[in-house]
Amino acid sequence: MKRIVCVLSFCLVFLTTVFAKDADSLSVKTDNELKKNFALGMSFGSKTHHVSHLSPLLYSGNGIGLWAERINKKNWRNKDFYSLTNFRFDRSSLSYLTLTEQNIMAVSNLELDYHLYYDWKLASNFHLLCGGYIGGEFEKNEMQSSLWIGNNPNFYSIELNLLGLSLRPTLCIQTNRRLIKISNQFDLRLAGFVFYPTTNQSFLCDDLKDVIDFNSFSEKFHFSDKLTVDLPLRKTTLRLGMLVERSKSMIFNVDNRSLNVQGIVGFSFDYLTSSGRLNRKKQLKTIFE
Amino acid sequence: MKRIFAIIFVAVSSVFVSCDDDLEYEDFDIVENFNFLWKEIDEKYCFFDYKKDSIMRWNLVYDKYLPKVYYDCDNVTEYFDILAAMLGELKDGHVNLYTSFDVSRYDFADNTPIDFDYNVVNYNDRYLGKDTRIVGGFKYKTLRDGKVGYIYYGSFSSSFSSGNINNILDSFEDTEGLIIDVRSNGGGSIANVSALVSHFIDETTTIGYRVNKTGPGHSDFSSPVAEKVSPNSTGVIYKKPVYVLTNSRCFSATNEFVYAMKGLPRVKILGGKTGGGCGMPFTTELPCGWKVRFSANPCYDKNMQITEFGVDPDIVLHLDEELVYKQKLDNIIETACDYIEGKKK
Amino acid sequence: MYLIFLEMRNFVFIISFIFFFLTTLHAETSDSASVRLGNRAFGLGLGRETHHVSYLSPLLYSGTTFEFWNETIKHQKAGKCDFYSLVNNRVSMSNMMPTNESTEMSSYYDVFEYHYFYDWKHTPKFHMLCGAYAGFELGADLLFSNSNNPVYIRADLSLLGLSFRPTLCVRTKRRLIKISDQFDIRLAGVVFSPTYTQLYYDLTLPEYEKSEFLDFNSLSEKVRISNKLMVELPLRRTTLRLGMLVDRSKSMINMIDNRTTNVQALLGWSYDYYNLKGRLNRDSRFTTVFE
Amino acid sequence: MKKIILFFLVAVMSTFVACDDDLKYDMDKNSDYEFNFEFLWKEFDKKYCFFDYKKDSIKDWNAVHDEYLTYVRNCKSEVEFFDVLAAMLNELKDGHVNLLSSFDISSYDFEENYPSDIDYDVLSSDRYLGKDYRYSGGIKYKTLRDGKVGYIRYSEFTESFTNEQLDYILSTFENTEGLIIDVRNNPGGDIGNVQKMISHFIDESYIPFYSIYKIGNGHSDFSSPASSSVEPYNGAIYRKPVYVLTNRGCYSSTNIFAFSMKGLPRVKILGGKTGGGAGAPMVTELPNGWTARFSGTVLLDKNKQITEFGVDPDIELHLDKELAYTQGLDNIIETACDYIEGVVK
Repeated sequence: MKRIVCVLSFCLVFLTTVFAKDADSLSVKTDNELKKNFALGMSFGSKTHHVSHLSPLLYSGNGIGLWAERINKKNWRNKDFYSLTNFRFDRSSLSYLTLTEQNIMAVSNLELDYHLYYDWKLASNFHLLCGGYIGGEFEKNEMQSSLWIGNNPNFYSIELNLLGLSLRPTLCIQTNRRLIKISNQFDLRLAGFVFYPTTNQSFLCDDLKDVIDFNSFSEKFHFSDKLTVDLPLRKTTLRLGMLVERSKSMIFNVDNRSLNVQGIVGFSFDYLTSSGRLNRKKQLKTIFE
Repeated sequence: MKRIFAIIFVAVSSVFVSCDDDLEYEDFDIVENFNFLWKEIDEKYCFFDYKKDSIMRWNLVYDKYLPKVYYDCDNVTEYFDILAAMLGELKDGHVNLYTSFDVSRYDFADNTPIDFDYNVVNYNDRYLGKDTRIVGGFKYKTLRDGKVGYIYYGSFSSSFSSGNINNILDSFEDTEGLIIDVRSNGGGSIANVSALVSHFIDETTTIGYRVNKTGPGHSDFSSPVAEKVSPNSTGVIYKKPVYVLTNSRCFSATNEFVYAMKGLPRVKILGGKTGGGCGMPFTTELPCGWKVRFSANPCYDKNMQITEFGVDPDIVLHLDEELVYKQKLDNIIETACDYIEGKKK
Repeated sequence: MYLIFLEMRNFVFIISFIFFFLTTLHAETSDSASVRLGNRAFGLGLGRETHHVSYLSPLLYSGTTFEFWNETIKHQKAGKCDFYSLVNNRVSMSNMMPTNESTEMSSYYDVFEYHYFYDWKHTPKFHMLCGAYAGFELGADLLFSNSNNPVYIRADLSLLGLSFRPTLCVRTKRRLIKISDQFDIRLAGVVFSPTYTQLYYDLTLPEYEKSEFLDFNSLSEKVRISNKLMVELPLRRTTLRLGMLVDRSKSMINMIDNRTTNVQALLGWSYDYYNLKGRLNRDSRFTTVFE
Repeated sequence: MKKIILFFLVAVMSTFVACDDDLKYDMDKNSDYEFNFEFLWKEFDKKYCFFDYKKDSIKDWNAVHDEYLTYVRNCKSEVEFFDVLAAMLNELKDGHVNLLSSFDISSYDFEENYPSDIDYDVLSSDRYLGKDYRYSGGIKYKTLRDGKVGYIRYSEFTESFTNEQLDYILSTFENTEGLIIDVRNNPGGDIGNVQKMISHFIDESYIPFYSIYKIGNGHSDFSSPASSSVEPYNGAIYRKPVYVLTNRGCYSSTNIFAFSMKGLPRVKILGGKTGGGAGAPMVTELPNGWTARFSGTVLLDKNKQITEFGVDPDIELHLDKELAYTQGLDNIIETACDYIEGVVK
């Protein structure tokens, strides 16, 4: 299972870079507008987590993560649209008590979302992006301790959000020497599929019908709010921010709650790519030319 | 001229690609596998010097078993039995030949007294019985109404935390002495040995020396490195007398535990001579896919002696079979309790 | 014991994330002075690997290998002559078996190399890049059927290596094809390896000389060459990069015979990029997102 | 106006942050005896799966609560509290129920006042296993009664073997008239090994057991039975009579193996009643850091009956201790051999 998680995370990182590359053949009129922004960084923070399948107690601890995000501006019938792809891999080790003998719960999760926004320009420097997102999440909870001799040391859950609401107000502040962009992305899951086992079920039986559940807002509540600031320094652009993620669900009699508060640090850059024969940027020469 | 450069590089790389032919073996040629096994053991087994006079010289073993391979070996199990017999000449419990249908083994405790009856110790309420406590592979209880602490540790592969041992030793606070019974403990992980010894020493002591082979010759060894254990900083140090009970089936890691404890100020070894086995095992393969495990790194005790054939106890004592069957009593545990209670000197 | 080696595998993956991060960092830090765009390529590799580690088994293992590779090249100008810096990062997983197919050895390793070339231009179309590289290889070979010695850790810091990269640009009427053949040879470095039958357990003993496990060696003890032939073919919208990699290493360090031959076909995409960030190199010709 | 929307969203976020208080217990309650007692009682009330099935053989769980609450109230020390909780859990009479702390593990002795029906010294004597048995994948095998009877000793279902290994073992019993599978005192292990072993003795696809699990907190909220069928091994199937030797020490997976083999055309169960244990164990936790293991999923036999209390053998037979001590004979193995050789009907 560990091997699949690792290979999966590779494909996802790989996909975001593939997205990062595809040329924007749509841009016709102004050739000097950089349409894409790519950001990559780490996140550190604390997490409280509860899975009643593993333990009736509330676990807390801190975790470390890697994230990558790509924003791509498109326009269609001369209205501005933005597509955003976000990948996050997070691993945290949690515990309940400071007693010597307590158990450690290792939680690792993997997220990939695709957001599509319509840009509602309220002012020249304030863009209120509102739209929807779809995405997938894979989570593995593992209890590590010598006192755990039963059939339920692991709890896997896979989640597919078919529809989610996403708002991203962005403010651009122009100081005399630099352009600072502040944005606050708010996502709310509306409906989707969830796969995880019922309360006492060890992974023994093999028919899937009672492990997949289509549910909506009422059964699984999941929202996340990411406040980020792009601060251009001398040579690089720093992206600092804070992420709060809250999810609470009661499916198949398994009470699953988690609260994730993380600080984000990374760097972002706007870029232009040219590949292939057709959209060769004339005025810029490539390597070895 | 420039293009030549590119072509040269491609040529150079292809030359290097296929020159591993000295590693190609005929998979299931019984003579080639026999030679291969003999050479691997000759180059890597570590006790040839030490066992010079107690086992047949390795070259003579080759001459003895080669004709057997040629003449009386017409199926796989017979071939396995010949190789197993050859490895048996080394008289080492750590030497095994693994196949899909059998594992060859040398009985290091052959025709020695067993000195241990699990049913008596485990089910008789005088010793462990029903209200014994279990944690981290230890079964522990107080005997002689509270005066003697008794721990039975069945295998060194069951791991424990220092918290477990602290709790056990705390529960033996007002005992006058402790018995650690490692009889018929076949060994396990070396890390558990130093973890256990650290609760019975007052200052950092050397429990043994580690040496490893540095070449194919029978006596190519590195200079010995001391294996030191320091007292358990966070845990309980047991200050009263300790008796370690041993028998001929204490092997490998248990053997190291016994020679590490022997000679400590408050510790006495009681029972039968241990089964030995002080070589750290190493595994390698044969072209036919069988695996062979053998001792590769010898471990010396604190006065640089090899204890491959066992450690002698301070007080030699054997189990009285008659007493066991008739009254379900273990005279070794009883003697240790008498020593602790001062009834015996 | 088994758990420790699973942790080892996680460690290798975390290292590969960090290397991937560094490659992107290299790609990102293009300075505005250079007129030319940087080039980034990434893709998959599939091929066969034959592998022999006498510490784990005296037999020759062979099997398939699968890898992600990631390469960025940047142009730097100093005075009249051109310099190129290249970062290459490979994460590879392979499963191998001996000819008797009785057991399976799985190996996971990362390679991270930084090359620095001087461009010795013969003709406008042919660039003979020659320079040096330094790199780091970390990984583990796992053979779980062995009792006390189921893992061989592959850690090799190559401090100096020669690197040549002849590149030919062929211009047809509609596209510009670039053919390059990168040849690297390792000259000197430090390898982490136990001796003959020494177990990694010895590392845990405080009295043990850690330097026993490190070995500074040169070409005589460890030969490592790799030759990567690559063709960059611009299609309609994307630029495809096809190639073949031959990687050969042979070493006898601390009495352990270690040989690897790796022949792989490479398939990937490459694109030229121009990054704009920070305050100073705000290229006024361009506006950014949300501006 | 725009800025308001921005800050409005930040405000919304903070309200959701702190509403897990029903799970938060203040720290000093964690080691409070009564609080932990109520917590453990409720967890078992929600998750333990045998309340309905054991209605008449164990006390009513609410009555247990009131009885033990008084004991907990006058507990002085942590060890005393542990013993009270252990006694409460033993009321469930389930070998899969344990309370694990840093100083002890509680367990219910399902073998109490049952004969042990096995003697390890006799079993390892030359008449039975002796020295020349073969060992592969955790299975010791040998032929008895000079080749007429095949004998397999499998001591733990945690030792995994491959189909090829078992296929090879059965091929060595080609010219035997019958087979003995000795699983006495086998405490259980991996259910996968049970299915693997059964596949070598069945002729067509066979559903050995059904599993039902709880879908709610009530005592009888169960899912419909789910089955997983076992396909016959696509190699040699052993067609001669098979005798499975059992005793009270056969528990958990061995109990499942016994009731799955019982009733197969060529199979007979011989020996003592098995120990039962037909629940797949799961683990939960207490606020003071201890963990508790309990049966979470119910495993029913092929005609959907519960076998928690043990499976009766086809031929009931107990070990003759006198014969074992004086002549070193195991009358259970001897009787099975006689059945196979046709000496006894």
